[in-house]
Amino acid sequence: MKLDVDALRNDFPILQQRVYGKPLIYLDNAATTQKPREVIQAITNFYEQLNSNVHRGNHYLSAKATDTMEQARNDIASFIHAPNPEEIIFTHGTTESINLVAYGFAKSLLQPGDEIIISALEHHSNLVPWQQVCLQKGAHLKVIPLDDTGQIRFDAFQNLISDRTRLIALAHVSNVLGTILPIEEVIKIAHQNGIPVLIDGAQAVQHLPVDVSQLDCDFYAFSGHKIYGPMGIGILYAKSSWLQKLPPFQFGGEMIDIVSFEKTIFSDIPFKFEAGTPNVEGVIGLAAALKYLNRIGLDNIFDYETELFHYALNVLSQINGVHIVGNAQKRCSVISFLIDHIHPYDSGTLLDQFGIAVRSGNHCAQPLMNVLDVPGTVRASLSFYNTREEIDALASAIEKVKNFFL
Amino acid sequence: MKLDVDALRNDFPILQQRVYGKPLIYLDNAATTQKPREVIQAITNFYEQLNSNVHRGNHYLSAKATDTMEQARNDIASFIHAPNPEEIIFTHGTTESINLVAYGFAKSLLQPGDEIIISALEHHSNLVPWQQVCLQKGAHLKVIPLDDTGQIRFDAFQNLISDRTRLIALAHVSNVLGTILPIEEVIKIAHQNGIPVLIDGAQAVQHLPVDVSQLDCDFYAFSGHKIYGPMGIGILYAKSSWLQKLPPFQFGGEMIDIVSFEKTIFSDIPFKFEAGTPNVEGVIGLAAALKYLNRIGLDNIFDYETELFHYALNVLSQINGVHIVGNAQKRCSVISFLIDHIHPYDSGTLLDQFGIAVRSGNHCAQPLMNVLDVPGTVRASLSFYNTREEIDALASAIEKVKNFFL
Amino acid sequence: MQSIQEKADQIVKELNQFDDWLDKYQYIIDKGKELPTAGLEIKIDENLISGCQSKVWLTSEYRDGRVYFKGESDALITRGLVSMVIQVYSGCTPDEILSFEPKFIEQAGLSQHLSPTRNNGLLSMIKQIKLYALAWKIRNNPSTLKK
Amino acid sequence: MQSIQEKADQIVKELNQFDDWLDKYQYIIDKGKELPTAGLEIKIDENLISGCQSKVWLTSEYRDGRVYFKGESDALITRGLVSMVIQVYSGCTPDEILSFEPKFIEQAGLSQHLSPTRNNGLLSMIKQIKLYALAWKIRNNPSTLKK
Ligand SMILES: Cc1ncc(COP(=O)(O)O)c(C=O)c1O
Ligand SMILES: Cc1ncc(COP(=O)(O)O)c(C=O)c1O
Repeated sequence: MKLDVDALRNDFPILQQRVYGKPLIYLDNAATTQKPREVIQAITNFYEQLNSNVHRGNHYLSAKATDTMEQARNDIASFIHAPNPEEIIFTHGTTESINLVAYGFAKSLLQPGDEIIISALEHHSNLVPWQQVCLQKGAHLKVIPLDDTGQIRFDAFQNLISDRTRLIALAHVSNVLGTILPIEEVIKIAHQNGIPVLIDGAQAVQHLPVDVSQLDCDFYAFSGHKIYGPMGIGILYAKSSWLQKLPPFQFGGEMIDIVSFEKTIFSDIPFKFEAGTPNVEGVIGLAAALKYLNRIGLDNIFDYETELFHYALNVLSQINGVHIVGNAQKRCSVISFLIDHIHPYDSGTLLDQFGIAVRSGNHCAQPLMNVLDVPGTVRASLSFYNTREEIDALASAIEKVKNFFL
Repeated sequence: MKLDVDALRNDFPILQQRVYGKPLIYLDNAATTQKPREVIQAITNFYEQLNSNVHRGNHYLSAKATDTMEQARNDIASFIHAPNPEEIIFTHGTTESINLVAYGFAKSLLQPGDEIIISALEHHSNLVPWQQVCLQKGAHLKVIPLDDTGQIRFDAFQNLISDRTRLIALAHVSNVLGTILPIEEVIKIAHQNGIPVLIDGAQAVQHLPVDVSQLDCDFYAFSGHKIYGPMGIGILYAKSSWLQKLPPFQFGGEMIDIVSFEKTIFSDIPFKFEAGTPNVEGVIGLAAALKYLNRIGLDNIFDYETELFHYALNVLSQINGVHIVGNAQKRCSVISFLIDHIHPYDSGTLLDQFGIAVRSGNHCAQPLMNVLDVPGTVRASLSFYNTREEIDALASAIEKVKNFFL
Repeated sequence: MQSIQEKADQIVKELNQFDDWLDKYQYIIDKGKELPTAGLEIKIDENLISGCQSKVWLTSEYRDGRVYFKGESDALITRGLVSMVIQVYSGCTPDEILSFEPKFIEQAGLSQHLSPTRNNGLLSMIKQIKLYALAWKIRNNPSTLKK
Repeated sequence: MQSIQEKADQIVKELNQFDDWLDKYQYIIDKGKELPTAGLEIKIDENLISGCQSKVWLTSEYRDGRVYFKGESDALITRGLVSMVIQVYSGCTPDEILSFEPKFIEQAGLSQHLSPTRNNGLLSMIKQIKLYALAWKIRNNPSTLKK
């Protein structure tokens, strides 16, 4: 283990908090991650020294804010190995990134009878946008079923492909089961059939090294707040050929080249997709988060988290009456479980009283709950700042919860 | 004058900055406003003590973050006198607020041949969304012309109304000319004809007391970053009857009640319009900004800014060769001007060298530039933290700029 | 018979005897266990209350000027809340229900700890109970609608 | 005749003689005044460069293996930049233009002070100049396309 986790925890002021007089054990990282001091400081610095609107100004602060934001775009591109910074679009979050693509497809690329493929484990944000554009355009949503482990069935996926398939939209990592989907293989097969692939990386970028060039995916979406950055900022990576092809999503300032009352000529990419004043603070905060992660080392994070994940799996599955939901061979960071005879809401509520923040519910994946035939799950989701001691504390709290309901 | 401006300036760390070794004179407030320490501190506090995803969690931090965010929704509603907090929708900014309404109208309320009325002085964000939905639906965009002073021609407006008019979308205050539009009268006439009205308040809420109940407007949009709050947060106020009627804009987490692979039942308002993780930080930062303004007193701000505005008008119009663009009777906060024989870009670039941040260009209102037949303007836009001394400094810098081009 | 206020005060008193949150929860869970099983027939979508993280079903009956409630939940803590709410409201007249301010939730210290805004089963339950009361009131005295 | 590098160095030298930014601007503005008026015929949309806050028009001619540029702008500072860019690039061969790295912009201290990313007239001008050079090169030697 190369990480000095005790030292790293000191970088996160909130981890020093106590809740109900007990030390906070934060295991809800899939919902949102905590922010290191450097990110908070980057925001403060921005507002104390640099704050200005970007792009349109020719004064000092505006030029400086613009340069800083565009440098951040470069840094974000590098982080996921995007070939060009202009392929990085700033959005509100994963949800908006996906809506942007879905609206673009609906406007100009989808015909009645066309098909879009998703999987049975998608988050609502990578499901409802496609469902709604399908409903609107008379297209069909096809769903890749799961095998018993919680992995997508590759044979079924291949059978779903048809000459009407216009797009495949898949999570990289499931926010409920932790399953890592075989997206490399999916992308290969998709491209052999001339079909573009969108990857919902909301649960992946913060845990796995992601290289969009090597993956060769057409779209990759993620949220700043889930990768230790601020809220209100998300990324859409898209191949520039796609960005050229897609119509703009929202309309307004910043994305316009020439406009009269009759018509508008839109700017080049990436600006064509960035209507209105961008969240400059969010962009800069996200770049600060990525810099922080790079300094720790993505490989170190991956190694540590992998070990902790297996430790947690092991500890939890040894507790009498605890059942882990999903056991795909390739998994990371997220563990869903159920305690015999105890509703996940009850477990979550009581674990909270022990200072343990886990999430209970359907995790914005209601259709998956139906597939799994559970009323919800309790979900513990890990970060590199979590420790074995915290996992042990979770385990002993689970024991106490069990006694409660005896 | 009731404001102790020197004291207030100390609340804004960035105003202590020097650029090119000269004290910063920030007169680009219409582009974005600077942030008081309390706003920056509210952001820091959020990330150090409260950060969590909202609504879906049943643990302590999540409950607390949710309560704080919903309290902020109440505060924002009070600030503009919205009857119900559920009529406050969190968006990315004014641009997204307007796009949300435009997409909703395009989806379900606009037919070929229908008409939308805007004015000739609109910002691209309140022009291009309507233009594009009109193009898409075969509807027509009607433009209220301006009189010589830069005010909309009310007679022409009344003539534009027809039984095909579906919406009127107008700025409250022009971001180029400072004109305060007679929106009370517009709304009255519109409602007599059964037509809803959207007000783009991006340049109004930070300067004028706004009471949406009294105005009786159907929609009111503004941006957090222009009212001393953070970037990446905007507000759409809409009457709840409209929010019930409009279809959701984006799709994803948070806005869903029940979802299967086949269909989705959306949440109640306001959540139906808030897909994805909201910018909790932005919401809380905005509420902190409004609290700060309330403490100073909106009336005090209004009085001070009005006086400073007239002082500035007076000083600038006395400079030989300087021409104020627009002279509507009702105006505030924004002054556009031109210097004889000097291109606005040249003026702006040199004023910057004197430490004065003004904006030059078309201010995202290209069609207005064509109407005015100017290549752009230089714009000085005021805040309550600006002073007469700063106006004097601007005036003497303008004299120096003039000498440069002799 | 106890008034609605007395019943609410009773709940507040019982919950406030505990200093420790775990005891409070134990009490709520015991309340949940006490609640008579309402039977499968009430667990239909029509009776489902939305806005709760666990499922809550609520039905009402009207007898001799009073409204009687039955409820169910798939989670035990929620079932305890259902039980308490029923204990307070069941057997009251529509007017009593409609005019009663549910301050007991706050007084019993339940609001902070059990109500992240949108998972707030409790408030949804009370809203539903008032809707039922209103419905019965109108049904038995349609003229109230016209007031 | 000066090489493209020498011409660029000349600009850098001249601009760097000024300590004071105001003098630098005075120099740029004088350059703008020096630029021969290109005439109305070049001010057409076809020659317009986008991405500048002020308008910039640029055209090129090809004579005896060399490219000659003419330019205009409605703003004087921008006109000065046009003038300098033309001074450096005009009269060079397409290959010289295409292979030349425009480091002089940074060396002359112009990049920080004149280039908020998107109003950056200078970079757009140089991009356009390279496009012209490439177009002439291809026109005169179509086989280069196939390399
Ligand atoms: C009148 C007006 N409307 C709309 C906008 C757009 O606001 P934002 O860029 O914050 O979305 C602005 C500011 O740029 C404005 O001045
Ligand atoms: C897999 C997945 N996709 C999409 C999202 C939506 O992200 P956001 O709410 O930041 O838009 C999430 C997180 O909630 C997620 O886990």
